[in-house]
Amino acid sequence: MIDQFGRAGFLLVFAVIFPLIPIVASVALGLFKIRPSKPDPIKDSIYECGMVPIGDAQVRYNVRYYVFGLLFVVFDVEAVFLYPWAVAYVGLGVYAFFEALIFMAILFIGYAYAWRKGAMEWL
Amino acid sequence: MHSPVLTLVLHLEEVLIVGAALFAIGLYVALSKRNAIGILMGIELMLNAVNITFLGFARMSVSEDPIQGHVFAVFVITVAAAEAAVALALAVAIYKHRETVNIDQIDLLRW
Amino acid sequence: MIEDNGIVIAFWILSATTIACALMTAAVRELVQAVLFLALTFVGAAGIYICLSADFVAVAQILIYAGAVSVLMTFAVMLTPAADRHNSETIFQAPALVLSGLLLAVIVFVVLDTDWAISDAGAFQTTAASLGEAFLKPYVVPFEVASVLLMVAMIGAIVLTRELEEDDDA
Amino acid sequence: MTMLLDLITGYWWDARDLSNMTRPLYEFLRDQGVSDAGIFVISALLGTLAIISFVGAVAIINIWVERRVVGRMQSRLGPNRLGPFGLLQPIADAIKLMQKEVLQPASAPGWIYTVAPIAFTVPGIAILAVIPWGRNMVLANLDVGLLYILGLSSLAVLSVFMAGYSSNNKYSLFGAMRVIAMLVSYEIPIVAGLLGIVLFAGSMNLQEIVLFQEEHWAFMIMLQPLAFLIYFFSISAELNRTPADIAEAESEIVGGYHTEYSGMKFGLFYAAELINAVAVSAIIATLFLGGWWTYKLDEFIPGWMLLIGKIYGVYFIFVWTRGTLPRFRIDQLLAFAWKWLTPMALINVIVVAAEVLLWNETGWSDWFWIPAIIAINTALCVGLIVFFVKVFAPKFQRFPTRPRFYPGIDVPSLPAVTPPDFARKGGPA
Repeated sequence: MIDQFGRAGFLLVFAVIFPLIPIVASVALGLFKIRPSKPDPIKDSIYECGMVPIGDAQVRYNVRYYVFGLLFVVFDVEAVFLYPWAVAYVGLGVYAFFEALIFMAILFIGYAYAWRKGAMEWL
Repeated sequence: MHSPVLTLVLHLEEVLIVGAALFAIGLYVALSKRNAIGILMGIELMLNAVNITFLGFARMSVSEDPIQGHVFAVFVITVAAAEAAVALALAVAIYKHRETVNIDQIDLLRW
Repeated sequence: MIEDNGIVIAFWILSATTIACALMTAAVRELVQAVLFLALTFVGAAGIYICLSADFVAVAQILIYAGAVSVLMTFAVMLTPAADRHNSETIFQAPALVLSGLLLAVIVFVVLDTDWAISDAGAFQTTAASLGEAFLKPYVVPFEVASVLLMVAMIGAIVLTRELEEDDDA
Repeated sequence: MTMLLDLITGYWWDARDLSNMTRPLYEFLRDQGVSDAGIFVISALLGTLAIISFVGAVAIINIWVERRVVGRMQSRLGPNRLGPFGLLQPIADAIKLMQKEVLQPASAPGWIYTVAPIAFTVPGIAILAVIPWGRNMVLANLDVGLLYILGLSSLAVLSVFMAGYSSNNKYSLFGAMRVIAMLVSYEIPIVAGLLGIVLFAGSMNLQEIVLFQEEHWAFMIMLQPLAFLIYFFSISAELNRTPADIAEAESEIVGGYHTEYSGMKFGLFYAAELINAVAVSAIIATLFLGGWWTYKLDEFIPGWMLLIGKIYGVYFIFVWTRGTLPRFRIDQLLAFAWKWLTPMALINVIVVAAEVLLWNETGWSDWFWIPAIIAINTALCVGLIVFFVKVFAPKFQRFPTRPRFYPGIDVPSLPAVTPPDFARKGGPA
């Protein structure tokens, strides 16, 4: 089992190298002066439709982003429980079916509450 | 099978020491940081360190049912996720009421 | 103990990266960068789990910690204003350093001093199916309680954030 | 025909399975005294290089495919100057991007800005490790393959955030936050929808899922049409493609989270989108369309060629939706994910669990249960879609319920706009 992960790890290393190649090539072109490099403050400022940027970009964000992240975490954890259940499902019989049904029903209460409270609304 | 030039061995002790190092870093972060979210990061680090030791024991120590370590690790992950969700919501709520997430300024319960 | 050159090398590389990233989490001043290093720490810890032949826990770690909890943390960080996004220490930095150093020393001493019962049972071939059976047979109560916990966490966090939304901008 | 098959089966020139070609190599190396570890490294490197070269070819060819196909769909020509049919256009693009001046916003935190496009590219490539290309052709035959895919693809969220945050641009950060909200919302229907497949196959191993389809002589898309629709729509949102490309809504947030990127770093975002699209097409082809197995056809045509054909078939549908569909608003997209796709995915799981339970408990033959399940699930899928269109769809209003542009000022709902009747007035001026 671990040797299979080792092969995946090899691909992971190459997956990091693959996007590094064009970046390194781009930097090398800069070193050999093939690429132009004439920085000035206007070029290095940020792009806001041609206007001079007003204020700081690091503004505060709305709580509703957090609520979406929260629902996401809870359902993700639920999935982590349900995947082993699904793998072991065949052969465990009716019992396993109802266990998962109870599991999902309890979670559904939270889901219904979130819906009711408008946590899934945008704006 | 050819005899390899050198054989590296990983002992349980080494896994536990790696876990302990991660736990110590997490403890330091949790105890010393000013920001509530920073403290939460330390707690998450400690939980990860604990998981490493659980899985190390599950892999290498004598046990009737080694899957127990994995079950416990999954529950630790679950509890950590739920805890992160609520604790971050608390941090956000505290910020709203007190205009700060620095815990050394949140001293409502101090007499 | 594990006698496989590849696994041992991978374990030490991953341990070094994980601990380095954890140290960066502690050292970096900007909170967002700390979250990113924390996510890297989670990925490295997942690699360590794989070395300990816990494939399911490793992918669960990546899915939940690196994919979800760190995103939640970035959201929480972005909810606080830019002035509060620093990661500095309180006056308890030196005691905390001493305390965690002492704890590390004690644990290392205990670990090295104890005579652990090492089994040579070998690695798990696959853990997902046996985890599923464990959830449904001996651990069925924790399995259901976990869903109650998730429900309570969801409701509690929504209650906490819900009242804030009324007077919100942006 | 059988004589022909006898002539190739098991020999190294049996291209139906490229592992036939590598096996003699490994045996030769073993005879030369290379250790098992060395052979493991060599085999892993060979497989890795094969996948990386596939990815490289895809990244170059698909720029042309995408622009050309979308061009034809929109009655344009697309790139047609460089080389025959404009085939050299991607190479020219790459050279141009590489020698462009690097413009990095002065205030951006440097390392995050540089790491973001790299981190965005990695998951799409790493996902391909678990795709089975043939009966013995899979780089990493993971037992948790499906969760490996889901976990890695959820890492893309963070790199989007890194790009938006480090650009130090309001539009970039807005775009990034919107995209993250959408990505996390669509992650749930994906995770829950794919549970049905795991229930059927009894494994998260992608090779096992393909073998299940072979054993039961049915593509998973027949057994799980609803899961396919959920997955297809959700993943096209995850890929930031129209109808859900709010990341690059030029009219709203300039260029989204990669507004501030130029040169090769922008090129990496572009290439990563194409690579992700192909990786996702590969997942769909494997999970729902049988992978390398195609009703005995894989005995005559190499399975990996069939898989690539299926990948490009699915990819064509992605390009098609991009070329034809308009963009949704973010509140519509999020409401669709949470209020429709998520409950549907959970209902799908329960229905599938009941079916699998009955299938195993009754002990009736597969010849009864496979058609029955296909019929039930197709009826469920069609019924739910009709139900959605008839009953539920009007709830996703044309205008947001509470458009609060500024706190304190309660803006009333916008009135419904009736389009001007061009036919009566003889067309617009």
